[in-house]
Amino acid sequence: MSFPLLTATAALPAIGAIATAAVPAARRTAAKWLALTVSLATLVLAGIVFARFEPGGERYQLTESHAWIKDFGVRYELGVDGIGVALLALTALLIPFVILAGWHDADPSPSSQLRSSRGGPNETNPYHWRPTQGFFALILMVEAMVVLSFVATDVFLFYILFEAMLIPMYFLIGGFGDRAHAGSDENAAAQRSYAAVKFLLYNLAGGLIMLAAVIGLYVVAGSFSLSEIAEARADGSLDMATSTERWLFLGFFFAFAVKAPLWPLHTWLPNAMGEATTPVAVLITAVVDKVGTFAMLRFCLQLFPEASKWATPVIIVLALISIVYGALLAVGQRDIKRLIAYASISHFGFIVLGIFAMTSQGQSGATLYMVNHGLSTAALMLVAGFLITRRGSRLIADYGGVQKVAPVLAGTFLIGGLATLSLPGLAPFVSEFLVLVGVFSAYPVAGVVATVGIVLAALYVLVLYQRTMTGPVREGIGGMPDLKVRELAVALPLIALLIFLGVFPKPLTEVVNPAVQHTMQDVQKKDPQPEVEAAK
Amino acid sequence: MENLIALLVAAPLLGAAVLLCGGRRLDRAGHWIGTVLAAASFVIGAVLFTDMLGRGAEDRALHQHLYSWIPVEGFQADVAFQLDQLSMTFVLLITGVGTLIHIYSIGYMEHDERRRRFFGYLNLFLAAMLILVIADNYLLLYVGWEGVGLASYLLIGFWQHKPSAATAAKKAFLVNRVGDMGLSIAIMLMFTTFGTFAFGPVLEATGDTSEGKLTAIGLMLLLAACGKSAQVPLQSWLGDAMEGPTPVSALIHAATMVTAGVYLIVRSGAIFNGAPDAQLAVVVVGAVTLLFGAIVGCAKDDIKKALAGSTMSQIGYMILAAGLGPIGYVFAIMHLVTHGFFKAGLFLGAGSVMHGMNDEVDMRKYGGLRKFMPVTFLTFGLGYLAIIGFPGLSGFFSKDMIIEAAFAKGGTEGWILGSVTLLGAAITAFYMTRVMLLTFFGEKRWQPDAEGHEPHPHESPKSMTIPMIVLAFGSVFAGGFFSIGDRFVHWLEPVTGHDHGHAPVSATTVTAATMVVLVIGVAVAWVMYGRKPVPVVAPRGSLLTRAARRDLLQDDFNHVVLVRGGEHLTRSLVYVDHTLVDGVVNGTAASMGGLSGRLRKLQNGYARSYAVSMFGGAAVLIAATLLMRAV
Amino acid sequence: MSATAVHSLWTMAGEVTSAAPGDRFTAPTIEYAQLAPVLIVIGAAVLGILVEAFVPRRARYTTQVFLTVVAIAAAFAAVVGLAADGYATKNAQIAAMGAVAVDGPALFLQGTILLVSMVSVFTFAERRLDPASHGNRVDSFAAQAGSVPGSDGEKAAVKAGFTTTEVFPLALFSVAGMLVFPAANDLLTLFIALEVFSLPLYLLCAVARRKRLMSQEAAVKYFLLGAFSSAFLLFGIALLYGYAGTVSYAGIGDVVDGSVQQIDPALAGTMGNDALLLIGAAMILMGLLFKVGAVPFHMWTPDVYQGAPTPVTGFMAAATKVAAFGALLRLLYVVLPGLTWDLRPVMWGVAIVTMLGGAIVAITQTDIKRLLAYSSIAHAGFILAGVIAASPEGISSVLFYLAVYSFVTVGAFAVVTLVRDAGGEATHLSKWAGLGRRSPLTAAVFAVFLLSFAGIPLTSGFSGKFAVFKAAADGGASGLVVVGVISSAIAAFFYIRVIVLMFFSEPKADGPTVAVPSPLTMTTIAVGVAVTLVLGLAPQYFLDLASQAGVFVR
Amino acid sequence: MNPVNYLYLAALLFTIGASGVLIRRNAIVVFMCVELMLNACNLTLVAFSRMHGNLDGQIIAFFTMVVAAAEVVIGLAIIVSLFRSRHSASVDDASLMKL
Repeated sequence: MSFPLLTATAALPAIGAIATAAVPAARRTAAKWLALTVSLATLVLAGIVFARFEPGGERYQLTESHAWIKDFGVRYELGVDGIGVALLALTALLIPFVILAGWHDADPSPSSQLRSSRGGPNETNPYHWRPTQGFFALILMVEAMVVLSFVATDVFLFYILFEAMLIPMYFLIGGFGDRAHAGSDENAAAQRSYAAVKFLLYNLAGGLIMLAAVIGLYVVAGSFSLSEIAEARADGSLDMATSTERWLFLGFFFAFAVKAPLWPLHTWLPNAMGEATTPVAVLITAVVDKVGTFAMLRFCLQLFPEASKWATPVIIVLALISIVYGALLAVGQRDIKRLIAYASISHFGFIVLGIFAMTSQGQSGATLYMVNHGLSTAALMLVAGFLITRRGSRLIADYGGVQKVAPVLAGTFLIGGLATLSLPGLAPFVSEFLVLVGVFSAYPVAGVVATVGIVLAALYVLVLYQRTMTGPVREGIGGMPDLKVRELAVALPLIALLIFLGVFPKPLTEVVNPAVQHTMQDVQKKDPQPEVEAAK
Repeated sequence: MENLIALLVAAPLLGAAVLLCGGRRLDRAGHWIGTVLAAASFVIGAVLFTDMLGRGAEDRALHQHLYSWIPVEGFQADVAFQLDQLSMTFVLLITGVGTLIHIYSIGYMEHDERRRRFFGYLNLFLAAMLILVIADNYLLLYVGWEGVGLASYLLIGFWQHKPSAATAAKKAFLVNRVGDMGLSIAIMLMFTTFGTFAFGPVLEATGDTSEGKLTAIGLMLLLAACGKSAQVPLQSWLGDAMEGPTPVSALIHAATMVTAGVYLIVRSGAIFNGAPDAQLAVVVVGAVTLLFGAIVGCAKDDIKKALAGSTMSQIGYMILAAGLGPIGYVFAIMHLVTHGFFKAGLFLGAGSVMHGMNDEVDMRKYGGLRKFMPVTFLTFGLGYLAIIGFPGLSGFFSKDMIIEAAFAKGGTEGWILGSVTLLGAAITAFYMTRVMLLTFFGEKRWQPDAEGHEPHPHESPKSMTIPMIVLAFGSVFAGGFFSIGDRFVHWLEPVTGHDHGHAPVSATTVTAATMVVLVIGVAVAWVMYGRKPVPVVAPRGSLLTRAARRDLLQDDFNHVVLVRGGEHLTRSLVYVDHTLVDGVVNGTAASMGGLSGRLRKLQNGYARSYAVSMFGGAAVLIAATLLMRAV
Repeated sequence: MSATAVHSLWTMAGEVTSAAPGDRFTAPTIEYAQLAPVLIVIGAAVLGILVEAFVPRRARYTTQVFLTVVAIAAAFAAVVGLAADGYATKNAQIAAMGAVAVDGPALFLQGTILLVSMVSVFTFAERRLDPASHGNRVDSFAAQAGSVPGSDGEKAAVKAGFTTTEVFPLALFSVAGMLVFPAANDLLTLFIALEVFSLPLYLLCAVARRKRLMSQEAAVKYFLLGAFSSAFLLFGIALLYGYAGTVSYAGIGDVVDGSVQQIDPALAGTMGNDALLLIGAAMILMGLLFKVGAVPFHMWTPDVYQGAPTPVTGFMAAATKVAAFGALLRLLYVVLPGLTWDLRPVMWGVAIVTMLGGAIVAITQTDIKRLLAYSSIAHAGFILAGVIAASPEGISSVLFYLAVYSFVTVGAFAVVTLVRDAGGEATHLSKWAGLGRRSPLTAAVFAVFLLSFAGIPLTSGFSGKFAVFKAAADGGASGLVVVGVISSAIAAFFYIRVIVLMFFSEPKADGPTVAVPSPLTMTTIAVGVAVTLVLGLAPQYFLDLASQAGVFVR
Repeated sequence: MNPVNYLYLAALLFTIGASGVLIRRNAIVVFMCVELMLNACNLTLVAFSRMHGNLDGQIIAFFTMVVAAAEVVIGLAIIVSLFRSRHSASVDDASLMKL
């Protein structure tokens, strides 16, 4: 029994979260630094995992397995495959930036300090309201759960995390709203808790339907362990009735489609991302939502290959709708963050499309897409956040001519935007093109439709840039300070990564490819042969 | 030797990186760094060229494989360069003209505090353009393709504080994106057809697949070309692109980038050869654009817009030639190169004029400038003669060849194309003469501007005139140099192949015809603008003129159909998303609440009603149990 | 006392013999050891009465609390001892001439009931929450239940520092009844046990210190409806007796599944008459469903939960459900297994309407206690799903769920007692706004309980729900699982609403204060949280316990 | 005489009692109706006991009386206190808590 590396990677932030939450109210800054250090340490551990992972080796590596709840046939089983390790790395990588970007987002606003200093209740109880500690503790808690869910190879364990991570996210969204809101404080609070509740209920509903499917799976398969079920399927000892498999598949897929989010289950995302502070918005779209698409790849395809193939046409259509619809709505938005949210919906459409194209390129592309979208959205959203905190408004109309006063900010914003419209040379291009090729080779029409997304992406990104950054300097913009060191420390590394992975994606592809081949075997699909070879 | 190829790109790329990341401390040295690195790239190109000449015609192509870019199961995308005669031609053109324009910009942008960034963008453009032309596969070409798009976006919108500039930049990028869509679909088609998208394998395997596939690929490539080369129906962006600084217009929107489409088609010759229908489409596009651009060029009073129209039309020639297949490829490229010289020269001239006229662009406010700016007048004049195809100058040779090739296409098609090209030549002569007359001849027509500054026309500094002179040389001699003994043909033949076709009319006849239409064009122009003084305010003009001023209403069409339609679509979708998609969910929640509210009423607080419900429950329970047994 | 004994006596008396009856008389045997838990509690209760009679007022409170806690602890020890002697598994048996079963489910449930009562009694004994009046610490019970609210008598009683220490013996009696209820092995015992634990509860509802009118109203409603339902139960018993000629579970069971062949022709009219059986069974079911608060027999729940003194509510909500479900299980599995297929559809119906009804009506509640009442109804529905599973797995899952649910409930109501304003407990939801800002810890604890109710993973609520649904699905009741899932989604909505209220909305200026309780209540809450988390993260041990205990003796 | 008739009578009484509970307002009367129902039960039990020829039913009847007595004690206690604080024994007046 070697050192439980994966457990450690998940446990560290969890412990860190508790520690952060325990920091006394007065020592706010200490809590921030603690959280940052923990996240960095986690990054190191993740790095070790990435290094220890052998692309050519077993499907699941660094496995751990302990009995947990015998009666439910549940084991604490961990193991990481190429896809998992990539997303694990992404998560561990993004969290420090999220923390850094949110450095001041949870400082108690003057009003709330006033409140806590006011007499009455607070004298009677020894515990003070500690938003800052809570904020960073929750972020770390989310990280812990997400990391664990990426390496869980037991369906039940995964489900538990899938559901449990909603709670900290919920508090992050509802508890720490964006200061830059339209309207009064009460109004903002109302919108915020509406968004939080919407987020929670959507995902909870999805999760509960998945719960039914999970139970059903157990009734059918008698086990929750991916490997066991896979074996049982292989040696034919487990053959689900077609209808059963389809129902179970739908149960799982629904939950993941809500999380992803796929049209028409997407409406929670714009609210959540709009109302949450930008770091949290990044956390939602760049990290947590990835669990949904990841789970489609890992669970839907692995557990229910036949049903997956059966559902493919519908899902492809939904994905295409998401792509075009999301992009069009992004064009129509007046609120920077909502715009980015809809853009993300469009991108998730691409990811789902790639997954269900069921070709090597499609799935590799989808996996890379998850990573790259994480990076690009983080870059764009966080810089947008810096912009918004400066002006105190999310409305595009309130901006204009920023590049004149804050060229660096504008520049980073533009690069983030170009990444979002997947400009060649930046990481997202690689994944987007892979997805397109993968889809096209299986479903040419779908491939063509999807390419429309490219044009629309250019539209909403450039419109956003033009309206906010170019033109004459609007009032309220003049004298806007350029990016500070902390903010540069967030933006530049992300941009560097985007460029590096755009020029040299090999480190990712080589870990992802084998995993994708496994999935292809699970669904018993072969890549379509090129016509010329086929002819020969 | 092949290891040098990467350096071609590396030099300007380095420049871009340094200048854009360098920050203010580089402001003073920035333009020099940029220029030097551009020049360095040119030198490398020259070295490679001499080395290439040293080798036999067949083994001149060099190949450099850097690394495997996107290794995915069944999908190989490499970062690899290929330098054959075709690429080499472009490398020299790009780096050469590029360097000149760098030098020119030193003077032109002198008073712009963001000059460093300007040079950064220029270098970025050079790098992207070089990638485009020396890539050895379509995906890498695509990188360059979008790279130049980005550079063009940044440079058109360089004066971002002007909303018009920002809009023009956005428009250019978007229209290009539409073209890029075509390119990416073409690449996908290649992948599904040939399992690869490297030039070599694809172009060799064209024989193994159906004509339908090739046609599809060809049409998609054509779409891409239309986007990049401003061909109908995607030409609308080029005119607005003139919002950019003039050196940009000269380099990107005249000499190099806009010709990328021609390069793409010529490079993919094998595919088009296999797909006559696609070729026909190309030819048609070329012919239409040729006339379209020419007509627009006639109506514009903005000197740069007029030149833009001319560019469009000249590229129309090239596309048309490329569409003719092996007969035309070489001449397309040849015209491309000569056009690179004289059109760049013309733009620099125009820039120099504006420089002297407080950035006034309306030709009707020029007049009689030849006295004030002799050098500019001279170089501009030579460029003018070259473009209208004055015998002995570059344009004469290259354009003449295309017209011949068009006739040589044979059949009615040949006749039609031939006459279109001739007509184009006539119109070219007309609008260029018009530009010439309005700008340099006649009386001075400029007045003090709003602030009352009387513009003081003056010759531009050396840094600007020297490049103009050099380019003038090119526009005078390049054509002849290429044509003597079919040098250019032999140079490119190994790559593009060549076939003389059979002209229904002799070359001399064609030349003669060209001369005739040329004279007519010039004459008409002189009659209209040379004899009588030109009104400062443009007359209303004929219906055609007014249409032409509005780019033949094509923009209005775009605005009404695409922009307006799009706005309505998005707005209605936003509404749908809010009311329908979201409404369903909120509706369920609300109805749930309503139901709850109604059920609550049952809990009316009266013990007796509770007892009733219990009694009823009991009754139902009993009834149901009995019923179960009964059935 | 058992009916069968009497029966034999009668038959012998029927013979014509000249022998002296005395030596033929076989005295009933009572296994005191095995009944120890019940006997201890009843004994303590009786003692408690005496204490009320003879111990001076000042000392009563301490004495009573001490006595009660010791008694419950001892009883629990006895239960553990019995379980250790294997009464839960291998030598489970019928005690007291067939009146009481000592087997796994009985012991498990008795243990649960005792522990829950223990923590509830702590909340009964809490005297730090209300400000002291006239220098006397006061608990949540009326100074003098008899005195008219607002009357001089009441004032005098308060001034004199009276307290209703009778609640402790009452609670003990009730506990005793609850201990017997799930163990009852014949219908008579069932009925008696029911009354024994119900009657004290009626009283306990009536003795609140604050809001006495509501308290009394709750008592009246509970009492009348309770009596009404027990009348039905009794009639059902009568019918079953008429059907089988006996009231012992085993005997009835035999007749139901037809293992008794020879039927006295004289009785052919009644004996084995299915109409009697079905109607009787339905009526008894109704009696039990009333106690578990299943729709449509639930309507007393919200009013009583709201009106009763909160500690009592907690005790009632938790312990009653445990006992009643225990009895329900035994009835269905021992007496009416032959009837499963007749009752199933009905039970399905009840389970579905209970799950949905509880969840839906709860959405619009504005009083925290009523909210919890409706949530308890919804939970009754979930448990019913497990009951219907009709498999050993089903039994153990229900046992587990009951254990989980009862502790969370007691904890939740304990928290409710802490949030107070001038008028006593501030139970209106609007008062809870921004509690998370005022006292994060209290709010957090309550949030944990709510999340457990909502069945969010990593809480005991999830383990329980999963166990029950899994059993149901295994038992072929997938439909119930789906409904359950849907209603959980609905239920999530109002639990979340409370959390939103506590954490995301601004505190009101005149908001309630959170009283700092004595170690007693703290223990109650701490136990609740501990159980919630432990059973959420590592439920295996208790699942084993439940599954071992999952077999009924016949 | 056929003992089954007693059952019919019992059923009748039970129904009367139940409907009384549903109809009458006065808590005392309601309570008496409950008692009536209990008596109906007793009658049933005794009747069956007779038919089966064993005593269980009668024994239970005794127990029921005891329980009923206990119920009366508690019930009256509650109802009386309610009456004293409200000066009304109507179950409908006691409807503070609803919805």
